[in-house]
Amino acid sequence: TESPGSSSDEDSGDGDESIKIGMSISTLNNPFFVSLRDGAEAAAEEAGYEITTADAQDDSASQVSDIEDLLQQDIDVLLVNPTDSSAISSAIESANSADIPVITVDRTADEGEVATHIASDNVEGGEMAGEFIAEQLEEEGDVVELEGISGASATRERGEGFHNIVDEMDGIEVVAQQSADFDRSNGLNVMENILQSNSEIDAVFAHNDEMALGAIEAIESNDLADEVVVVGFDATDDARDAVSEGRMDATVAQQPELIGEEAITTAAQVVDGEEVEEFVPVELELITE
Amino acid sequence: MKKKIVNNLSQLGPLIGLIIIVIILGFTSDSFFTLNNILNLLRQISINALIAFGMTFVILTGGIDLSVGSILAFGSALTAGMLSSGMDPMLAVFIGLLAGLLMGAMNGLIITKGKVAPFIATLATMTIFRGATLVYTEGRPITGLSDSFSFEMIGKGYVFGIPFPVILMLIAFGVLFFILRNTVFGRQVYSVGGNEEASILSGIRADRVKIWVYSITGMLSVLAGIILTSRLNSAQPTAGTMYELDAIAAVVLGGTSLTGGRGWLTGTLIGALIIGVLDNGLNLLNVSSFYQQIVKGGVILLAVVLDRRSK
Amino acid sequence: MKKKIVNNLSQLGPLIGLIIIVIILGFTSDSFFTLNNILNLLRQISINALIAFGMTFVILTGGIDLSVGSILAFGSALTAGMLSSGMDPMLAVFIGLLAGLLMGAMNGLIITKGKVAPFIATLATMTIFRGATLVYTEGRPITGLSDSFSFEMIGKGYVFGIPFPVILMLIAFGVLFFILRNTVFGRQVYSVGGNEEASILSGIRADRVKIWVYSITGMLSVLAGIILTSRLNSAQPTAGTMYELDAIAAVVLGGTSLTGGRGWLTGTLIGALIIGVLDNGLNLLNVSSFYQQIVKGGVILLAVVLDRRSK
Amino acid sequence: MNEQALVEMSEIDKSFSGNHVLQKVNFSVQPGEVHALMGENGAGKSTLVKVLTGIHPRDSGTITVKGKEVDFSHPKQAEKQGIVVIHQELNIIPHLTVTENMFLGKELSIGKTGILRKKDMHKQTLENLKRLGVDNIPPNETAGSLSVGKQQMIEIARAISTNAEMIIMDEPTAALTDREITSLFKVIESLRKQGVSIVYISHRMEEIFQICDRITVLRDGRSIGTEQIKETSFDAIVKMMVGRELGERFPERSSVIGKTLLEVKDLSREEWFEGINFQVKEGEVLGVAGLMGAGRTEIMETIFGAAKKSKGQVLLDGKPLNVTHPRDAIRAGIGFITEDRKDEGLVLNLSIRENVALTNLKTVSKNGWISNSKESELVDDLIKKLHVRTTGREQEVKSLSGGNQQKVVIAKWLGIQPRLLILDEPTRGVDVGAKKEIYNIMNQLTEQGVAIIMVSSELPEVLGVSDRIMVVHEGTVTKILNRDEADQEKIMHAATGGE
Ligand SMILES: Nc1ncnc2c1ncn2[C@@H]1O[C@H](COP(=O)(O)OP(=O)(O)OP(=O)(O)O)[C@@H](O)[C@H]1O
Ligand SMILES: Nc1ncnc2c1ncn2[C@@H]1O[C@H](COP(=O)(O)OP(=O)(O)OP(=O)(O)O)[C@@H](O)[C@H]1O
Ligand SMILES: O[C@@H]1[C@@H](O)[C@H](O)OC[C@H]1O
Ligand SMILES: [Mg+2]
Ligand SMILES: [Mg+2]
Repeated sequence: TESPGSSSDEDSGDGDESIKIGMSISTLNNPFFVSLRDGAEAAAEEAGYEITTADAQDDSASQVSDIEDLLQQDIDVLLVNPTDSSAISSAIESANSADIPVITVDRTADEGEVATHIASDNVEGGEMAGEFIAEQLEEEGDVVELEGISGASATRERGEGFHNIVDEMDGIEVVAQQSADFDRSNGLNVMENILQSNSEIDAVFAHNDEMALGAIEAIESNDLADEVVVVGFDATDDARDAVSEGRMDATVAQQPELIGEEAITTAAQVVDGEEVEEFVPVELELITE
Repeated sequence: MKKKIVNNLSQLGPLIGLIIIVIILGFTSDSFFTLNNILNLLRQISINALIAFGMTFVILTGGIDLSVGSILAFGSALTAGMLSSGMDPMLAVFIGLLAGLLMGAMNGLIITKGKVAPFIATLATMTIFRGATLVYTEGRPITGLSDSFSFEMIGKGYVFGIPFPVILMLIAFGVLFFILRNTVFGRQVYSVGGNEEASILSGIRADRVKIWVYSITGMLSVLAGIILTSRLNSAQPTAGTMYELDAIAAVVLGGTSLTGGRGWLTGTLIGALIIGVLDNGLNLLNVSSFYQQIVKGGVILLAVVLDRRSK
Repeated sequence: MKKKIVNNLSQLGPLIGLIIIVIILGFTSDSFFTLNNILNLLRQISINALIAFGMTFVILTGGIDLSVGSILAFGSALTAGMLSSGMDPMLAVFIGLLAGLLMGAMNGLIITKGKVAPFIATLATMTIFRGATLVYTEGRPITGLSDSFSFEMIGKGYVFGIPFPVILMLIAFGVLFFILRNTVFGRQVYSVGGNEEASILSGIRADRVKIWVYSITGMLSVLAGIILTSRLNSAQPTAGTMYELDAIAAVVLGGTSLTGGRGWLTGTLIGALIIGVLDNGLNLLNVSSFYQQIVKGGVILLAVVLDRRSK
Repeated sequence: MNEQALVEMSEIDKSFSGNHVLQKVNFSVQPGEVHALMGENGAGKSTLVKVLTGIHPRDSGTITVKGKEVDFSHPKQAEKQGIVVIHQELNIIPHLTVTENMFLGKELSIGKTGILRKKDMHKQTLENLKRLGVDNIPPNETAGSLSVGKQQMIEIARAISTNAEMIIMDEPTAALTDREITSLFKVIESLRKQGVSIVYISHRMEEIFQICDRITVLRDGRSIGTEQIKETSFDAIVKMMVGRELGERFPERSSVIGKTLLEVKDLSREEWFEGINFQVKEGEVLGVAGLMGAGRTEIMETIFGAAKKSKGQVLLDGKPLNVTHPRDAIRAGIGFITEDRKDEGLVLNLSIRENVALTNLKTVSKNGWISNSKESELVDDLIKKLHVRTTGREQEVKSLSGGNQQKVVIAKWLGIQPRLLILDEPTRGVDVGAKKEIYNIMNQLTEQGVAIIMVSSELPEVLGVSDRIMVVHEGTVTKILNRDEADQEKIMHAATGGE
């Protein structure tokens, strides 16, 4: 079948290279992706590109629909931030068959042809957190892991990276491993409960900053702030503040704005037919002060 | 005769709502009225529509099923698990559907034999089936499904240019429509919802009717899940979260009464179309996702209020 | 007199369920029966309990409110926004509560004047209020709240060693308990839920009663949201997601009938305790989160079934 | 009786959570007889029927059908043995059509496929209705949109269509028009000729003498005796039922009629009634007669503010009365006892106390707080005054018998000390004893100067208690008669549209 989006030279009347970008975001109910989107939209505006954003609200099926809807709109390039790497393949394939180049952002796609991938690696981030904690505890102590939404890819990958490190160390024991759904108030409640039965906690790794910030509230109200190392993930504004105030020990920064900006720059290159790297890494950074 | 026409007219409320939305979208978005977009849209709604068809039966009996999303997830995971271990695709699909039927039957049994209100019973099983899915999948998506042509067909195929999920939806619609209107079972569904006590006194085994109704819904949810799995080429442990709300919204938008006994399947199809068209249109119009929620809620409210008024 | 005791005995179902769970947890976890954990637990349930108290009123009138979580989020964000712009904390809290009242009143108006079923009306406003919250917060948490002692007190303070949220919960319980049992309004709530038509024909303005009931629930939801905001030192745009389900579960676990007209507030407190104790206990026992969902759903089901049986 | 009984129930015992409802009840029905089952409200008539057909399991006793012992656990089993019931509560599914209701639970299908034979069912519905002498019920009509009487006729037609050997009718005529009653009686007569037995439960004494062969009386859950109708009398039956003499059926009226209290001028409501004019005086009983469905209830609802008028005026004490909600009418001193006590009169799962207090919340509270002592005092007072048979004010009204429920409704309205009391079918389904008590209460009220409007479809009652009688036909007043000029014929003539 002939797809209406199959020709990318429709806007090419003006030499100004105004391109039309479609962007599918996994969820905007999370500040991290809001920043990512903001970075991308700001960059697009600056360059004078048109950008259409869709929010899948963390549902793989909606995301496939979103992408189908985007493909109806004569876009030149598609940016996809998958809700899940495995679930996105067919949407990528539809873009491929419509001859629209695809760039994945933050999370990869398992299948389908992708021009490039722009991200920082969640597994690596988990490892960084694990290493930081191991270092702080001198490879000895009781650690709590606050997991994200059960079954979500960020939960899986960050947990995997974290365990890659701490499971290797005999001195470190993960004494509690509980889900707090990436949510701050759940982080607070779950941490409070954990503290009831494990008063000798040495460190907490939370799969995101929201949970870490909740956990910090629990730790502080139990007067344990000096004893427990807390590491979050994402480096949201709140978390950066907490780190600089010394309430949080570290957070793994993925620099979402930068990912967004990078995505737009790369997208323009792809549309222009320039060669791009297969993977554009956006450095992870461990924020500790 | 006259009465009948009037009756059917009063059921036109939702359809008029749909037409208005479609016209507005047609004027505001160039891409809306392309064949491609329409097929795309129909494929998108097929998942919600299949679940909502089952939900129509449930609501007609005066019940509700909040567990459809979790049943979808478990059925998908199970089917995907069997596929990835190399089972024959059709057998895997069959077993998956059967599992859906059984989960639905479990709902029905808890409600009828355990005498638990449907809302609370399916709220509990929603959690239980989700937990079971997570345990089964260990929280990971199941990938590496079979490359079997037939399984790929379910979600991605076309027949005479029509997406296969749309065909499945239409077949299900036809069969269920016939069941509801022309069979003893359909009649019993209406009467149990209309007056359970009277139905029992007339010799209708209301419990059985209910158990069947939840079973059918369970099976349709898994069917929707299998389409999803085939489209996504993987089964997600979190699949189907909050799907119950869209399904219920489709049923009610279609004019079926939440108190049971009154409603029709065509309305549900229209309801699912309204929701699908809204989602699609708001995307096409590039409405910011925050505002999308406001608009979607507002339109649903408006459609329901207008429908009530026209009666 | 005798009748009264028997009546109360039959209401003991949920309490017995709670006691059994508590005993099991006491045996399996050392930390469960510490004063600290008990206060901690009470503080944790205060949020759900406050919402569930309002939900009890709503359900007693035969309604349901799915929008409580979104109202909580909007009210919290609004209050936090005013606080961070330097407004007097008590004024900000007051305006926040008022906003909750108004959002609830809006639900009530849609249901009574718009004649929309409560389920669908609040399903729509759930989406609308959530969208409004996201628009207002631009999808980001609001931080940098005032350092005012009084605002910090709300969520984090203690009075005579008892966490302040617990005190708020107990005060709300006391007030609402008396309203329900000893006032004209309370009587009207029961009768509207028991038989709306008969109530109207007895001179009760059923619409007003309902509008009030949703308004109270809106206000209590925001109160819960303010406690949460104070505890977290920030307002989250996604706060309160799915809270409606826990609140409804607490009400139903407590023995209040979803069809309206029958129930009691003490039961709801017990219901909230059951859910809270379960969450707390499963954390203490470090049960894997996959299995937690199965256990939680199973226990809720069991409690409800046992309660039905004992009647 | 030498002939073998069709149904024989002996020594039946049944209690509901401690409440001993049936005690060693004996009841037997011969083939082809019409057997009346009578007794006060709550005597256990409906329960006996439900025990027979397996809806309620019995505690002890035996049941035989044609000499064989049976133990039904579901009404369907009773039906297979030829026993069908028309229950006291309507068992119509409102949103289904007449045909669909007629074939509920026994739909015709193509073989065993479960596919409906709609045309056949439609045809048979027409035949069933015709057999009952009913030709004004369209089979495709939604049952809920028909009058209660027509709905009842559907149920009767359904029962007859099963070719049963015994049909139990639990108060079948409570909602029927006279014409419908006449056709029902014709059918009963022809069924009897075909050898079908009928068990007939009713509180209308006239009917019993008109159609029944024998009568069994229950009192407080015990069988008091079985008599040949020909060998007994009205008074004898009443005595069996109540356990004592009742005296005159309608008490002597002795109130003094005062000045005009309520005046209705040209009151109309579109599609329901048109140009209604009448007055009621203090101390007067205005009876309102008419065929069922004439629009009487609607007129009263409109005066009371439960429905909206489209034209006209209501004056109280000569001053315009503007009501937009029943609340306004109540404040003006008007009480309204609705015809349907279960749906409109009572909150069934609340106690007597809470139900009675409902209309009196203002009196028993101060600043919104209910005073428990005031409330209990008021309620206890009314319970005593109306002789409500109850274990106490905390009893759920749901568990009261019909007659006692009706008294609770009356108590609700006496509490407000009304100046005008509207009673819509106040004695429907109420036993003879309770009826008399209700008439007595009406009398006491009028003696205190209260004005009463009583809507009733029972002509003897209208004639027996009214000072004046207003006749309504299809939404208009066709005649207003004084008590001494009124008789059954004149009323019927006006009620059917004659001038
Ligand atoms: N399901 C039930 N549970 C508890 N009590 C019941 C139930 N059904 C009936 N009763 C009680 O049994 C007694 C007999 O009721 P029943 O309905 O048989 O009376 P009835 O003779 O048919 O009266 P009526 O003339 O008012 O119809 C009443 O006291 C009633 O309250
Ligand atoms: N729910 C309903 N839907 C449609 N029509 C109805 C409904 N209830 C009553 N009617 C019709 O409205 C008309 C007036 O009914 P209404 O009850 O006011 O009459 P009524 O004179 O009070 O009779 P009754 O003696 O039965 O109380 C009748 O034709 C009746 O069939
Ligand atoms: O980094 C993101 C994290 O912050 C969020 O909570 O879940 C998804 C992740 O990709
Ligand atoms: Mg009876
Ligand atoms: Mg009437």
